[in-house]
Amino acid sequence: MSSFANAGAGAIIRDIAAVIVENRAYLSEIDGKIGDGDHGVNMAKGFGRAAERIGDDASLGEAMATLSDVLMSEIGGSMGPLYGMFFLEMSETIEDLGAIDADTFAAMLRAGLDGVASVGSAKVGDKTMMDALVPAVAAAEAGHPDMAVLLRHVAEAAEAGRDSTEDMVAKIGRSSRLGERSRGVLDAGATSCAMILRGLCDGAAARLDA
Amino acid sequence: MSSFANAGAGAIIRDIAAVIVENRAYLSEIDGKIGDGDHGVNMAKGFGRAAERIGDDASLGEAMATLSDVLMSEIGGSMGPLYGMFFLEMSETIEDLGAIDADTFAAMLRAGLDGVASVGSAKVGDKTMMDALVPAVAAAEAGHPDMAVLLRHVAEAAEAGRDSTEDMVAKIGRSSRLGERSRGVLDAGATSCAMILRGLCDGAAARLDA
Amino acid sequence: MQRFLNDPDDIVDETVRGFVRAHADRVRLHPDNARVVAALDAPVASKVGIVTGGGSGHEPAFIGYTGAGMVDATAVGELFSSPTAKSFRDAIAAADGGKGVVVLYGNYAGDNMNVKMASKMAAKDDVEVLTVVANDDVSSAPPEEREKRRGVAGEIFMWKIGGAKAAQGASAEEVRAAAQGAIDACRSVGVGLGPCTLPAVGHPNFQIEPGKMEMGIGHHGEPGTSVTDLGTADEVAAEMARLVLDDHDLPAGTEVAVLVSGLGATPRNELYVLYDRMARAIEGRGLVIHKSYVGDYFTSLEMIGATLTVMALDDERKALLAAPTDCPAFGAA
Amino acid sequence: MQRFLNDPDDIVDETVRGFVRAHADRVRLHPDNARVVAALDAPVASKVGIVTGGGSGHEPAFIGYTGAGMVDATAVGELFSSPTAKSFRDAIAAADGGKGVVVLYGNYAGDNMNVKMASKMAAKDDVEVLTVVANDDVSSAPPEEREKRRGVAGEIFMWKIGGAKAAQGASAEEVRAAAQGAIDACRSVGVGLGPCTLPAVGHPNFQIEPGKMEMGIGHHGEPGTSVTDLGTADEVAAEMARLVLDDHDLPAGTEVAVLVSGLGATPRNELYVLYDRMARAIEGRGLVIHKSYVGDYFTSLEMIGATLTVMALDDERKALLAAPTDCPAFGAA
Ligand SMILES: Nc1ncnc2c1ncn2[C@@H]1O[C@H](COP(=O)(O)OP(=O)(O)O)[C@@H](O)[C@H]1O
Ligand SMILES: Nc1ncnc2c1ncn2[C@@H]1O[C@H](COP(=O)(O)OP(=O)(O)O)[C@@H](O)[C@H]1O
Ligand SMILES: [Mg+2]
Ligand SMILES: [Mg+2]
Ligand SMILES: [Mg+2]
Ligand SMILES: [Mg+2]
Repeated sequence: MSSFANAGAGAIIRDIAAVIVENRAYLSEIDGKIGDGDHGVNMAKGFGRAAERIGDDASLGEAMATLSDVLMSEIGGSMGPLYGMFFLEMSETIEDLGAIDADTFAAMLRAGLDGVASVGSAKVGDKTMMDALVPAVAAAEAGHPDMAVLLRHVAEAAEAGRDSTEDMVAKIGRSSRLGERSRGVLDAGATSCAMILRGLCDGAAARLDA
Repeated sequence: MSSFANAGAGAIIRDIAAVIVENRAYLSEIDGKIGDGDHGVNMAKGFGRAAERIGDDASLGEAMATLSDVLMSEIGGSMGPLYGMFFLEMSETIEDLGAIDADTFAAMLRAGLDGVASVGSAKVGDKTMMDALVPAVAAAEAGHPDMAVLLRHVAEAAEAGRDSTEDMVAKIGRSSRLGERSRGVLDAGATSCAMILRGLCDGAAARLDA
Repeated sequence: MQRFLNDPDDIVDETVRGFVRAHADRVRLHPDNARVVAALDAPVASKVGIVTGGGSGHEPAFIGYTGAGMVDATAVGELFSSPTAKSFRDAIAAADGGKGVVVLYGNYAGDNMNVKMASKMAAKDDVEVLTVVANDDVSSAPPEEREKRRGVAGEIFMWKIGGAKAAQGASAEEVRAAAQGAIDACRSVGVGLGPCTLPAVGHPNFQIEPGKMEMGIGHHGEPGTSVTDLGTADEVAAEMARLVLDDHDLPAGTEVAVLVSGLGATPRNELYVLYDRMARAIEGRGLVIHKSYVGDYFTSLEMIGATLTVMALDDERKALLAAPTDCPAFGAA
Repeated sequence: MQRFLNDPDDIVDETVRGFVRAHADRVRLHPDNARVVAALDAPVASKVGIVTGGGSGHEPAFIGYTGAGMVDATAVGELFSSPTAKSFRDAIAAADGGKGVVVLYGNYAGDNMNVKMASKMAAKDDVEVLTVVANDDVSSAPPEEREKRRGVAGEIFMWKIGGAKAAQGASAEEVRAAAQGAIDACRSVGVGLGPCTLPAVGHPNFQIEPGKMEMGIGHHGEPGTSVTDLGTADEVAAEMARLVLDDHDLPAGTEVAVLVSGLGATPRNELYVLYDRMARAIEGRGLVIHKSYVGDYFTSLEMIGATLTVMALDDERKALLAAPTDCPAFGAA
């Protein structure tokens, strides 16, 4: 069964951070349409800061722990707890592992999802990051003999989930009381979540040992 | 010596008020360039209100008293005292007269000028209403055998005085500390003053008995 | 952007620094957390601690209400973004005089999560934490879903009542109940005429066309219930009063406190013009205005607009409202 | 115009009406003059009466400072336009407790003329009237022509000091001297980033290009001393402090009171950002900040901008500043 080494894979988080920072304006813009327009600002601040503190030889688990810590203790907002718990639970799942295979990857994502669910209580269809995360976890748990294919499935499921939010009416968070007016726009959190999962999957795929 | 009847000439003040109200935006605009942009607003409010209270058969003296009262007790600002005193002193000069001849007209304007000077202390060249008023009074006092011509001289002197403010540097009031930056714009008070004197002279001329 | 800014990322830290410097006679910065402001005398031994917190950009809320007789410690978030759980926890610790702490905050997803996490942390520190979540904004959900409503300027009354109750020596549960009663007695509505700009974003968060207004707008520009032609001040005021009073449905003769707050860029005289009409509408329903507050009490950066809050009073709330306070935004100058 | 307006001609009357309605626990309208607001307890027998007045559009100035320990009666003018002599006279009569009245007002042509005329009228009514003319704005004339300078937010300190002195039972001359001393000890400067609009005019009074600022701007948009690129908040704050302190030239060790006021549309948090830098500049000159005020204390409709006022203190002024006050804009809420 193929896998990738935990050690040194912290760079994946730095790459994800770069994508988030690049998309700062875009994420704020989406949030501005039906929320308060700060999603990109806060995400970029948190991920950007964390990236600076992730050393070249950090493991993925360590990098996730660093990111979680910055999000929870310096960023706050909704993303502090939600992504904070997401990365905290993931990092705890893999912290002692040398390599991450498909099963561990799925277990890691599942733990992350449970972490998010433990602070937020959004469900699929509420037009939140859950709409990207839940199908991604399902894809990971569905499994595939080829881990590279599996990783592609996970990222694609997240992106399809993100796209599905466009036609949703928000049921939770700031935009929930907009009713029909919240339809027609992507959800900001689902968009950032799909970026994160795409980065995680691409980064893992590039590091697969077989 | 020709003259015009005091009785019924209150309509002149109503006509002046109409001109001021018509020029509300223009006067504010000039004031806005080097002052605080309210000259037309306050003038139109005061003159407009006074016009409503001037009856068809009011004498010029009565109408001036009414206008003065509105300006002083309801309008305030700089114009309340300045034009308030102007019209108060003029009305007191003519209140007991049946007709107003060239000498009385000159005496009336002189009293008005003294009234303004008693509250403000501007001099010719300071870029204020004085630049229109002082030459107008001088023209009136210079006299002319034909009162119609005299009246034209007075109005023209006021307008020439008004125009002279364009190239002046303000020495008093809000705009005085602009220095050179106050040059190149007409003074708002001189502009309204020339309108008033033009209205007074044209109104008197139209009523001359001979 | 015609704004006074250094690096937009530093605005919150600079705001807090300037605030504690300006009001050093009443507040101080937490020694280990630059996002927590505490009353000078906090924690007061044997007094229930009052904590609040929320995103920045609403100044004088939230920090301005820190001070004697009101809030003991306030957690400060990024612009329009909840403080961290850690800051709430540090604020709770700073407010704890050994008699428990009541956290009085507004109903936003981030604040709910962070306060919840902070409460768990505080429980480990052996501090008893009770919470009250403000949900006074009538436009943000129908009456039967009051738990979904946002907290807005009614929070000020909640802090005042809760803070005064704590100052009287009440128990944590009594303080919680008084603050809960206060917010339950509050209804608010906001109207927006112009947007605001997060400096780091650099352009307005949302648009309001010239000549239009957005009724029911949120404190962060959350879309309102309707966008209509901007009416006269009297029409807007009457509609705001109607929305609040219809939802409130108070019996005639009820005494009320009224708070009209500008959202940041509304000239103060216009707030009085609105108030004049609102007061007539309130009295027109047979209510009795006991006390009014008009000013910039809870803003949204430079948004143009205003909010109206009406709190029903009883004898206890009247007494607590009148109790002495000394915080920078409220009370002795 | 995104403003709360009925008929623009009525805005002042509506403002005053809303104001006295909202603060009926502290102020009342003059029975015969809807442009005079008096403290509830005015005239206080055997206390020197304090009167002020000025154009509207600066709320909470001037009316907001009417109340116990501060101003007894305030004359209200049209927007940006002096009150009438009659209103000043009525305010003087309303404030007169038999011990004389001191009129504390700002140095503007209209106010000078109207106060002068009102003083003459009051003399006929046998009321002793003394006056102090505020001229704290350093940008409006060089130091050697201080008598030409405008009065701006330093007036608030003048009212506070004069009002507290009167409340102590001082004579009219003593009150005048204390108020004169206060304004002599004040220096102010303003900066504008965006214009304001008189509703009856309907378009901005003046323009400030995006990316520019006008240093030394007046409270009615009177042009400043320079139009330059808008700097960072730190740069603007440092320059404002420099202008005030260079003009003030106080010996190191002097204690000062500092007031930073928004001009109407500046987010409150930015005032604290400015304050933070100004305070460092003030302390950098060896001065000691005794007390600070940050907020919208003296505005210019919805102008974007801020003013800085520094008042030098001595023991008497410190005590008078700390004396109790209860007016809507200052003191107990
Ligand atoms: N309870 C929740 N569970 C999961 N995601 C949520 C929840 N509440 C909000 N979100 C996500 O948060 C996003 C907004 O994040 P952000 O703008 O950073 O925070 P805020 O709404 O506090 O300004 C939404 O787009 C949504 O995806
Ligand atoms: N002392 C004075 N004597 C004569 N005219 C004056 C004096 N001060 C100001 N003015 C006139 O007042 C005009 C401005 O009037 P207005 O805008 O109505 O008042 P304010 O300056 O109070 O806003 C100026 O244009 C000038 O002509
Ligand atoms: Mg957001
Ligand atoms: Mg003017
Ligand atoms: Mg937010
Ligand atoms: Mg004016």
